[in-house]
Amino acid sequence: MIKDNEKVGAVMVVGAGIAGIQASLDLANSGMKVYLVENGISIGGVMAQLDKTFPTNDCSACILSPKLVEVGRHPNVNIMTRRTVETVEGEPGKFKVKLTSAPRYVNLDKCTGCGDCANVCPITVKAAFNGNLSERKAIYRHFPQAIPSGFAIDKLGTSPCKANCPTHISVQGYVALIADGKFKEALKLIKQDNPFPIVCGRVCNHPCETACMRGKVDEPIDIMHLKRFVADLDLNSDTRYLPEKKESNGKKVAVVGAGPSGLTCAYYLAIEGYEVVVYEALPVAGGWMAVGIPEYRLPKNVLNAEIKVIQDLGVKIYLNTRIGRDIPFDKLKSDFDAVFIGCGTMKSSKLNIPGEDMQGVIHGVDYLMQINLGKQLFLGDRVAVIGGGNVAMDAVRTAVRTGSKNVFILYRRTRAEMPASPEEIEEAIEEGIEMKFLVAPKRVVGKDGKVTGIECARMELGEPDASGRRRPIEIKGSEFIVECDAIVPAIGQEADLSFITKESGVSINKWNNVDYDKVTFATNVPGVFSGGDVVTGPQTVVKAVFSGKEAAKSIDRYLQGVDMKAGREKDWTKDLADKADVSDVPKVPREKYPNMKPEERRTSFQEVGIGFSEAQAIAEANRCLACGICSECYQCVDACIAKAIDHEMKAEEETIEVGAVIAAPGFEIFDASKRGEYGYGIYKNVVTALQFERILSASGPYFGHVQRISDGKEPKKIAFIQCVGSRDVSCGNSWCSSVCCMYATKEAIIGKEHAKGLEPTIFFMDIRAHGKDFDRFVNRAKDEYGIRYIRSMPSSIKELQQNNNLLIKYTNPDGSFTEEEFDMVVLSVGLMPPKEAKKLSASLGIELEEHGFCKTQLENPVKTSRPGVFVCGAFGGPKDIPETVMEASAAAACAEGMLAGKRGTMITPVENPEEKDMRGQSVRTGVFVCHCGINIGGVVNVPEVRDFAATLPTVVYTADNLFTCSQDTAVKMGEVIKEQNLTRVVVASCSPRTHEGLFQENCEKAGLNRYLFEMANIRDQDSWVHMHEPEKATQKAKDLLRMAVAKAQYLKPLKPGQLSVNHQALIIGGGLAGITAALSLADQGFASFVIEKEDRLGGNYNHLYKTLEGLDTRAHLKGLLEKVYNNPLITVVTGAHIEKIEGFIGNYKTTVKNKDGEKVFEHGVVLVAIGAYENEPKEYLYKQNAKVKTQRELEKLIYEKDPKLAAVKNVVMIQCVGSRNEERPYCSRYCCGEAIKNALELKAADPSRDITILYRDIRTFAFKEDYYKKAREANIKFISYEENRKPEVVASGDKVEVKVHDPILNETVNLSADAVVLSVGVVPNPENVAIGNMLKVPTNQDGFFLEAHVKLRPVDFATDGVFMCGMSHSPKYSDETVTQANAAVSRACLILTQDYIQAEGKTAYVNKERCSACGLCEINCPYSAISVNVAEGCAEVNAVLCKGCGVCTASCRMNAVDLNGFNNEEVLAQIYNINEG
Amino acid sequence: MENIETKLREEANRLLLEKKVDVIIGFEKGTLPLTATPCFITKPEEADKLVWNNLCTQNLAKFVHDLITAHKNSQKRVKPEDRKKKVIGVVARGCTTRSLIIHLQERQYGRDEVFIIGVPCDGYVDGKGLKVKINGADIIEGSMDGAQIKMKTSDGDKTVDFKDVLADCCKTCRFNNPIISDVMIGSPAPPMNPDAEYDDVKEFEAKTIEERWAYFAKEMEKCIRCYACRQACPSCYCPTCFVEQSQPQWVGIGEDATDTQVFQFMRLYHMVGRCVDCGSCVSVCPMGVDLRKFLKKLDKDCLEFFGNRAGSSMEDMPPLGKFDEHHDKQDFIYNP
Amino acid sequence: MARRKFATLKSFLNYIGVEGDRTIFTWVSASEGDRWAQVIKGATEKIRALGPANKLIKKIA
Amino acid sequence: MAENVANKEWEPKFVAIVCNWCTYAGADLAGISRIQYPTNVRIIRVPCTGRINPFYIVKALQTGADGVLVSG
Repeated sequence: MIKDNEKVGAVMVVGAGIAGIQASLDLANSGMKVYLVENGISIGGVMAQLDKTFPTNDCSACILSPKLVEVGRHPNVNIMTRRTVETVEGEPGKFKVKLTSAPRYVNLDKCTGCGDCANVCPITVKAAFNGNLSERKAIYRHFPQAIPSGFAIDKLGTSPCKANCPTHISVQGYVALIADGKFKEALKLIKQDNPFPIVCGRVCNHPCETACMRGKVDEPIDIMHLKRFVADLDLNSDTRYLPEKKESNGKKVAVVGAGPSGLTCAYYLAIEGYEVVVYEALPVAGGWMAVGIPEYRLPKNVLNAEIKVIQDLGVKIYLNTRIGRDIPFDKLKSDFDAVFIGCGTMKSSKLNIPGEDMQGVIHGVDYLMQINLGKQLFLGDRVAVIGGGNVAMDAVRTAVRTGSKNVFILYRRTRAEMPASPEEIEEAIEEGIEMKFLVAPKRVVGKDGKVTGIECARMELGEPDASGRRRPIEIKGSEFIVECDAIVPAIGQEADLSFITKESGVSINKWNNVDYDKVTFATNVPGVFSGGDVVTGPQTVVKAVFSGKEAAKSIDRYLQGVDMKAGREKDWTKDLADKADVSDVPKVPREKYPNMKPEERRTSFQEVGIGFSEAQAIAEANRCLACGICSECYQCVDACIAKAIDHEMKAEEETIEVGAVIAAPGFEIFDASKRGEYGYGIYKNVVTALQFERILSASGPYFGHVQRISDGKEPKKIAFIQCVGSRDVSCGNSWCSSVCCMYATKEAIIGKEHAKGLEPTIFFMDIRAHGKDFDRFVNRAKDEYGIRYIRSMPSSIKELQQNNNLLIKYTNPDGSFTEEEFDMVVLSVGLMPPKEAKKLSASLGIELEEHGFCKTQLENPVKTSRPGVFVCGAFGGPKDIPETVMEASAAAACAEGMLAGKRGTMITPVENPEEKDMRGQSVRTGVFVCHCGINIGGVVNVPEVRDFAATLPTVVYTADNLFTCSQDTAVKMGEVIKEQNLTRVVVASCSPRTHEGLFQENCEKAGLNRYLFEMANIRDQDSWVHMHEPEKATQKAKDLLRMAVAKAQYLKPLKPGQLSVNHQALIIGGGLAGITAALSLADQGFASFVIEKEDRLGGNYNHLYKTLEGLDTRAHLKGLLEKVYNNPLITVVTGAHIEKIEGFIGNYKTTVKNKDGEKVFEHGVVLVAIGAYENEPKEYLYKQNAKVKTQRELEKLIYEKDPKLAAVKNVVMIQCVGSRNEERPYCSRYCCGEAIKNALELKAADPSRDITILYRDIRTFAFKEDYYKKAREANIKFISYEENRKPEVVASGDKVEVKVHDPILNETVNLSADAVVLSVGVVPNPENVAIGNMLKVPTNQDGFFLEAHVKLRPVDFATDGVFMCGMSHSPKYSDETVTQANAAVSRACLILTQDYIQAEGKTAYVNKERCSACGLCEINCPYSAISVNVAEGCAEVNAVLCKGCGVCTASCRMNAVDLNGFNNEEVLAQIYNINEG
Repeated sequence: MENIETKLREEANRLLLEKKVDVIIGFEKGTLPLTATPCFITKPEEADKLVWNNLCTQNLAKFVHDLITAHKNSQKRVKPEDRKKKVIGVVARGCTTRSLIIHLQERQYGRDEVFIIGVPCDGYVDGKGLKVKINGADIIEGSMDGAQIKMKTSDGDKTVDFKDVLADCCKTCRFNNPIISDVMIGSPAPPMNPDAEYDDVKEFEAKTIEERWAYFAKEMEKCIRCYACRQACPSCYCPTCFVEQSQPQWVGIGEDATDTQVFQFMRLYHMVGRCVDCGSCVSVCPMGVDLRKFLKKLDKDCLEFFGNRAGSSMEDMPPLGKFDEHHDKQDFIYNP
Repeated sequence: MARRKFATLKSFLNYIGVEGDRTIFTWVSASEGDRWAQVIKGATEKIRALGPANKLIKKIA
Repeated sequence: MAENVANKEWEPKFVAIVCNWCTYAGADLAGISRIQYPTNVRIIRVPCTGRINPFYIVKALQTGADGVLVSG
C-alpha cells in the first residue's frame, strides 16, 4: 500500500472521447493534474462525428465544442495525442505509466490551423471521419473545430522507392506532384536531392522502380521517365528552375573532376554560398555522363543544359585541366578551404588474357570516350563485346550505330545475372544484337597482330558469390573460337590516382580507391573529401550524385565547424511503407514509354526515348499507390509560414507518474461487411448508421444534403435495419448495443427534416427506448413524422442493377414474405469493444469480460479488476452518452476519492501582476493588426488597416504582426502595454472564440484588466470568406476594427465576484443514491447530511434481494449502511422533513424537522436523491385477487423461500403495467430485467414450471440481453402484445386466467395461471415539485427532475450547486444509481473543493433607479440568477449564478438591467460605427 | 346610470367606513361642462362626489399605479417590519381592469393591495370628436339625456347623438365589462362591436408600403414630444423612461424628425401585449396623433402570433415572457 | 421570448413602412458554415433588391 | 474617398447581430471552410440572441444600415 503522502496528485485518462473529456474536466477542475492520452490526432471521439443527439435533437457539435475548448485550454489538462499506453507499473496511488508517441510531424505550438498545408498537399486519401464518403489530404485534421486545432501528417513509413533510391529523393512525392499537375514543384523536389534529373531521367538504373509496391500489383511506376518528363519541361521552359542561393560566405572549395559526384558536390555547395571551382582533365564536363554514355541514350546538348544550371549558380569549371599535371594537388589543398576528389574511374580494366594488345582490341571505356568525343570509328563488321554491364551495352549498341553488321555480346553468366539495366538489354536485343551467354574469353586470336577472333570457354553457374550472383565455373575442354574483327572488353573500370601525392597524406586502399568515411565521404585528411566511382569503384550516376551531395553536406559542416556525423546515419531499410495488402488494388497497365522504332535506331545516334506526353505522365503518376500516405514532397513545409512542419519528428517513449488511471477508449463500430447478406461494401447505397450520420451533418461529405452514394440523388424510401452486429450470436455479438434503436429513430427524423419527402422504415426486433424521454421521442417519430416501424428482420438485400435500388425481403407476423424496394439502406451497426481492447487491457493490467469489453465490478461499474484503474464509457459495455458522461464523472470521483489528500499538489497556479490603477486615466487604445501569415495579409491590406487604425479616436499605438498569437508577439504586446500605458487593447485577427482568452492573458500579464480587451475578427469572417475581393475585404476589416475600437472605449475593468463556499453537502434522500453519495463524499473528505423521510435508510434498495447479474444486494446494502453509520463525516437524519431551504450555491441553510425537533444545516451544495416509487396498479385484478402480485412481491416470496411458492406452477408475467401508456408515456427501464430475473429464478427452482412473459418490447439492453437469451433457452415463453390490445386477467376458480392476443398464431390464447405477476413500473416522487420549488429547479413533464442538459449534464441542474442522482432523475437499475451518485459527487466536488467560487466576469447588473420590479427578467432567466427583491422593489443579480447570456437585459423595457462586456453603450457604439463618421 | 352611481356611492361609503380601503379612485364631475375628472376619496362622506357616466374618460389604473408607487417609495425609509400596507379601491370598467391585470402580471402590486369596484361601460365621449361635431363652439353647459347629449354652446343650443361621438376605442370594445372585480356594481353592459376591432388596421395593412410610411411620417411630424401619451398610459410606468436615460442616450432630444419617429416607435413597441386600447393616450394628445392606428396593429399581431389579448386573463403570462415552440408563428424566420 | 420580440418588431416595422426584408431573423448552428454563407448571400440580395435605406435614417450634420 | 464611393455602384451594408455560441461559431466555420460570401455584412457578437434589445435593430436602421440580420 502506498502511503497517502507518497501518492501522486495526477490522473491519466486514456481515450479522449466524451468520456475521457468529461472525466478530465471533473478531475482538473477539482485540483487534479490530468494527462489526457489519445491515440488519434484530436479529441472528441465518436460524438464529434454525430450530427444530432436524441431525444432533443441538439446539434452534437454545438454541445460538444465548448467542452473541447475548455479541456483544450485547461491549464491542468495535458492533452497528449498519438500516444499509446505500453505498461502501467506500481500500485494504486502511484503508478508509472510508460507511453509511446507516434510523431505528428506538425509542431502544435506553431501551427495556427490555417490549412495552407492541406491546400498544397498532393496526396488524397479517404476521410475516415466522414465514414470514407469524402476525401482528405495526407496532412489533415478531422474537423475544423478539432482540438488540438493543429494539423497532423499520416505516414505509414518511408515509401520503398524513396528508401531504395541511392539519393533518397522523395520519389512518391514528385510522382504525386506530377499526378497533381505540379510539374515545377516536382522538379524542385527532385533537385533538392539530385541536380541531374535530365540525366537520371534517362540513364538511371532506377532501383526505385525495383522497390515500387505497384510492382506487386502489376508493374512498377515508370518513375525514371516521369522524372525525365518534368526535367525536360524545365529544360524547354523560358525560365529554368534555379535554386535560391545563400549569400556568399567567402569560403572556397575545389572539386577535382566534373563528373556527377563532383558537379553535385559543387551544386549544393554553391547553393550554400561557397565559391566552387571544378577542374576537369577532359575537354568536356560531365565525366562518364559525357564520355561514357552514348548520345542516343543521353544527348550531349541536354547534358550540357543540365550542367549549365550548375554553372549558372556560379560554379566555375576549368576543362582540360588535369590535377597533378597542370596544377599540383597540394596547391589545391593550400589554395582552397576544402577539396573534393571526384575524378571517377576512367581507366578500363584489362581482360588479362593473351593477345589483349593486338590491333582490333579496344577497351569499352576508351571506345565510348573516343566516339563521344567525336571521333569517327568503325570497328569492322563483326564485333565482340565482352561483358554484361551498361558499358558493354553502350559499346555494343554504339558499334551497331557505327555500321558494324554482326555485333554480339559475350557474357560469362546468363541474362538474369547481367548488371545492365533490363531495358538496355531489351533495347539492344531489339536492335538485333546477339547475346552469347555462359562464355568467357580465354585468348585473343589474331593474325599479323590483328584480331581475327576470340577463343572462349563455356561456363556453368555454381554457388553464389559475394555479389549474390551465381559464380560461373568453366567447363573443362569446352573451348571454341568466335570469329570477329574487333573485340571490345567492357568488364570494368578503375581510377587513375597518380595525381594524389604521398605528401598529401590521402590514403588509398588496395583496390586503388580513395579511402573514405561511408557517412561523411571525408578522407583521412581533414578538408579533403571524396566520392563517386573513385571511392566505390565503378557505380551508377545516382550513387555518384549521392556521394557528391553528402560530401557537400560534410564540407559545409566542416567549414562551419559543426560535427560532420551527428544525426546523419539512417537505416533506410527500417520503417518501410511496404506492408500494405495490395491484393485488392485493381490492375492498371503501365503507360507505354514511347521510343523510336528499332529499325530507325540502328542507323542513328538520335535519342531513343521520345518522352512521355503530359497526359501520359499524369496517367502514369496516378498509378502510384501512395504507399507511404505522406509522399514527403515537402510542399507543406514551403506553404507553412509559421514553420510548424517537421518531417524529421521521431517516435518517442516517455514515463509519467500518476495516482490513478481512467480507461475511456470508447468503442468500435461493427464491421457491417461481416453481415454479407446486407451487401455492405458491395451495394453502393447500403451505408452504416455512422456514415448516414455524416451524410446528415452540415459539415459532412454532402453538407447535410441527404443523398445516395451511387448517383447523388435524394432518396425517397430509406430502410433502417436494426441489430446489425448486435443480439446476433452468429457473429459472436450476443449483446444489445443499447443505442441503435434511438439513433435510428433520430436519423430517420433528421433525415426527414432534411429531405421532406423521405419515407423512412425501421426494421427492428424490439424497440429499445429505455432512456429518459425516449419513448416520447419514438412516439413522435411514429405520430408526427410518420416513420414506419416494422417488427421483422430482413433476411436478405438484393441490389437492382438498373437503378442501384435495394430489394429487401422480410417476413410478416403470419410467416409470409414481403419484398419491398428501397432507395437506400442504413445499417444500424452495433457497438463493439475497441480494437485495441486486448492490448490495452494487457497494458493496463485489467481483465476483459467474456465479450471483450472491460470487466467491471457489480457494486460499482466504474471499477475494473485492478485497484486504481477505473473505466468509463462504452469500454465497460455499450451505452449512451448520458450514461457515459455519468460514468466519466463517477470514475473521476472514485479516482479523486483515492487521491483526495494530494489534491492541488500538481497543478500550476496562475500568477498575475497587480492590475494597474485605471482611475483618472484617459482611454488609450493600442491596436494590433495580424497578418496571420498570409491568411489575412494575403487578402486584406494589413498595413492600410493598421494606418487606418491610427486615425481612430483614442488610438495611441498601432502595430501589425505576422502572427499576433505567437509567443514573441505576446511578449512584445506586454511591453507595449506598459510602455505606451495602454488602457485598452484591440486585436484585429481571428476569432475571439478561439483566441480571446490568449490575448486576455497577455493583457493580464501586463497588468491590464482582461476585460479591457476587444477583438475584430478579420480572418474567419473576412479574409477567409472574401478571398477574391481584397479591396472590399480591406474595407470590411476597417469597419470591423472601427466598431471594435468604438466598443473598447466603453469597456469597463471587471472584477468577477467571489463567494466563499461551505464545504458540506446536503443529501436529500437516504436510498442507495443518497448513501452512496454520502460515502463517496466522505472519501473525498467532505461532510454530508443525509436527510431521509422514512425511519430507515435504504429506500427502494431495501426491497431488492439480488440483481439480474447476481449481486447479493442485501449484503451490499448492509455493508454500505455499516460504513455510513461508522463514518464521522456523515450525519444521518431519519424520519425527517425539509421545512425550508434558503440560500444558493456555496451557502445554503436548510431547516429540517423530525421527531427530535428542528435542525438547521449549513452547506454548500445540495444533492437531490429522493428516489421514486413503485406504481400501484389499478388494473389486472391487483389487490382484488391474491394470485395477482407485483414483481417485488414475487421477489420477496422467492428469496424469503416462501413455501406457498411450491404450488405455483403456471406463471404469467405482464410487462409495462402502468408504464408506456397515455398517463405515463415513459419506460420504467428495469422491469424487463427484473421479470427475467424472477422468471429465471422460478425456473431454476422448479424446471417444470410454465412461465410466460407478456411484453411489448423486451428491453434487456447491453449485456442483459444474455439473460433474455438464457430465459428463452430455459423455455420461458414470450408473447408480445400491442398497447391497444392489452391482456385481460379474469378470476377463474382458484386460478386466474389471462387472455392475450398472440400475434404469431393470430388468435387469442387463454393462459391459466397460479400467479400473475405485474411489472408495475416507476412513478416519480410526488414531492419532487415541492422540493423543486424550494431549490428553484424544474421537473419534466413526467414529474422527474429535469437536468441541465440531457446528454452532457445528466446530474447537474441548470441552477448551480444543485445536483441529482438516482431515480429522482429517471427510472434506473441499482448499479446505474451507484454510478450516478458518484457522478453527482464528482460534480459537487467542483464546488466543494474551492475556497471561493469565482463568478463570470461578464454578468448582468441592475441599475436600481430604473427598475420597476416587473419581474420579466426573473421569468426569462434560464439560470434563476436574477430575481425581484420585493422589499427593495427592484431586481437583483446573483453574479455567481449568472452566466452572462443577457436575456434579462433585452427583456427589460426600462433598460434597468445591463450586461457587463456587452452593455448597451458598448453594443450601440458598435452599431453607431458601422459607417464612417 | 343614475342607479349605478347611487350604488357606487353606497359601496364606496361602506368600503371606507369599514376601512376595507384607504382610498378610492373614481371620477367626479369636472369643472368644465360635460367632463368628469379623476378623484381620490379617503373619507366616507366624500363618496357622494363620485360619478359614473359616459364622460369618464381616463384609465384609472394609471392612478392606482402612481398611488401605490408613491406609497411604496415613502415606505422605503421605514423598517420592513413596520411598513404599512395601503389598499386602493378603484372604480374600474373593462379596460381599467385589463390594465390592472397587466400591473398584477407585472408584479407592480399585490392583488390584496387593490380593491376593484367593477362597473359596466357603454363607452365614453370623444371630447375632440364632440368639439368637431359642434364646429368648435365652446360648451357653456351640457348634460346627457339618454342617448343624446344636450348642450348650450357659444353657438347656441346643440344636440348630438351619443353614438356619433363615441370614442373610437369604445366602438369596437371587446371588454366593456370588468374582467376581474371584488364587487360589481350594476348589471353587465351590452356588447359593443368587437368584430370590427381590426378593420382599421386591415385597411392600413392593405396600403402600399410607401403610403404607410408617408402616413407614419406625417403623424409623427405632428408630435411635439410633450409625452402626454406616456403620462396617461397605465402601461407606461417606467421609473425613468428611455427617452430620459443617458449612458447610453437612446434617442436624441433635438429637433430631428427621426428621433421623434424612433421615440414614438419604441414607446409603441413597448406596448406589445400591454395595450388595452383604453384610448387614454389618444384622448390626451394635444396634436391628435393617430396613435391608435399603430397600437391596434401590435394588439392584432399579438393575438395572431401568440393568441394573446393584453390583460384579458389573470392566468396569462406576459406574452413576451415566454415562447411556445409548437403554436407560435415561425414564418418570420428566414431560411435561405 | 427573443423570437416573439423579433416577430412583432419585424411586423411592426413593416407596418409603419420599413420594408420587412430589411430586418431578417434566422438561425445558424455552430456546424452550419454553409448555411451562414447562404444566409448572407440571401440577405444581401434581399436588401439589395430594396435599394438604399431611406427611412428612419438620421442625417448626420 | 467619398467621390470614389459615389462613383461605384451602390452596395448594401447591413449589420448582423449574432449569438456567440451558434451563429458566430457557424460564421467562423464558414471561414475555416473558405466558403465565400458577399462582403456586405458587419457582424456584432453578443452572448445570446436573448441579449438583443429590439432597440438595437431600430438604432441600426436609424444609423443608416440598409438592413439588420439577427441570427441565433
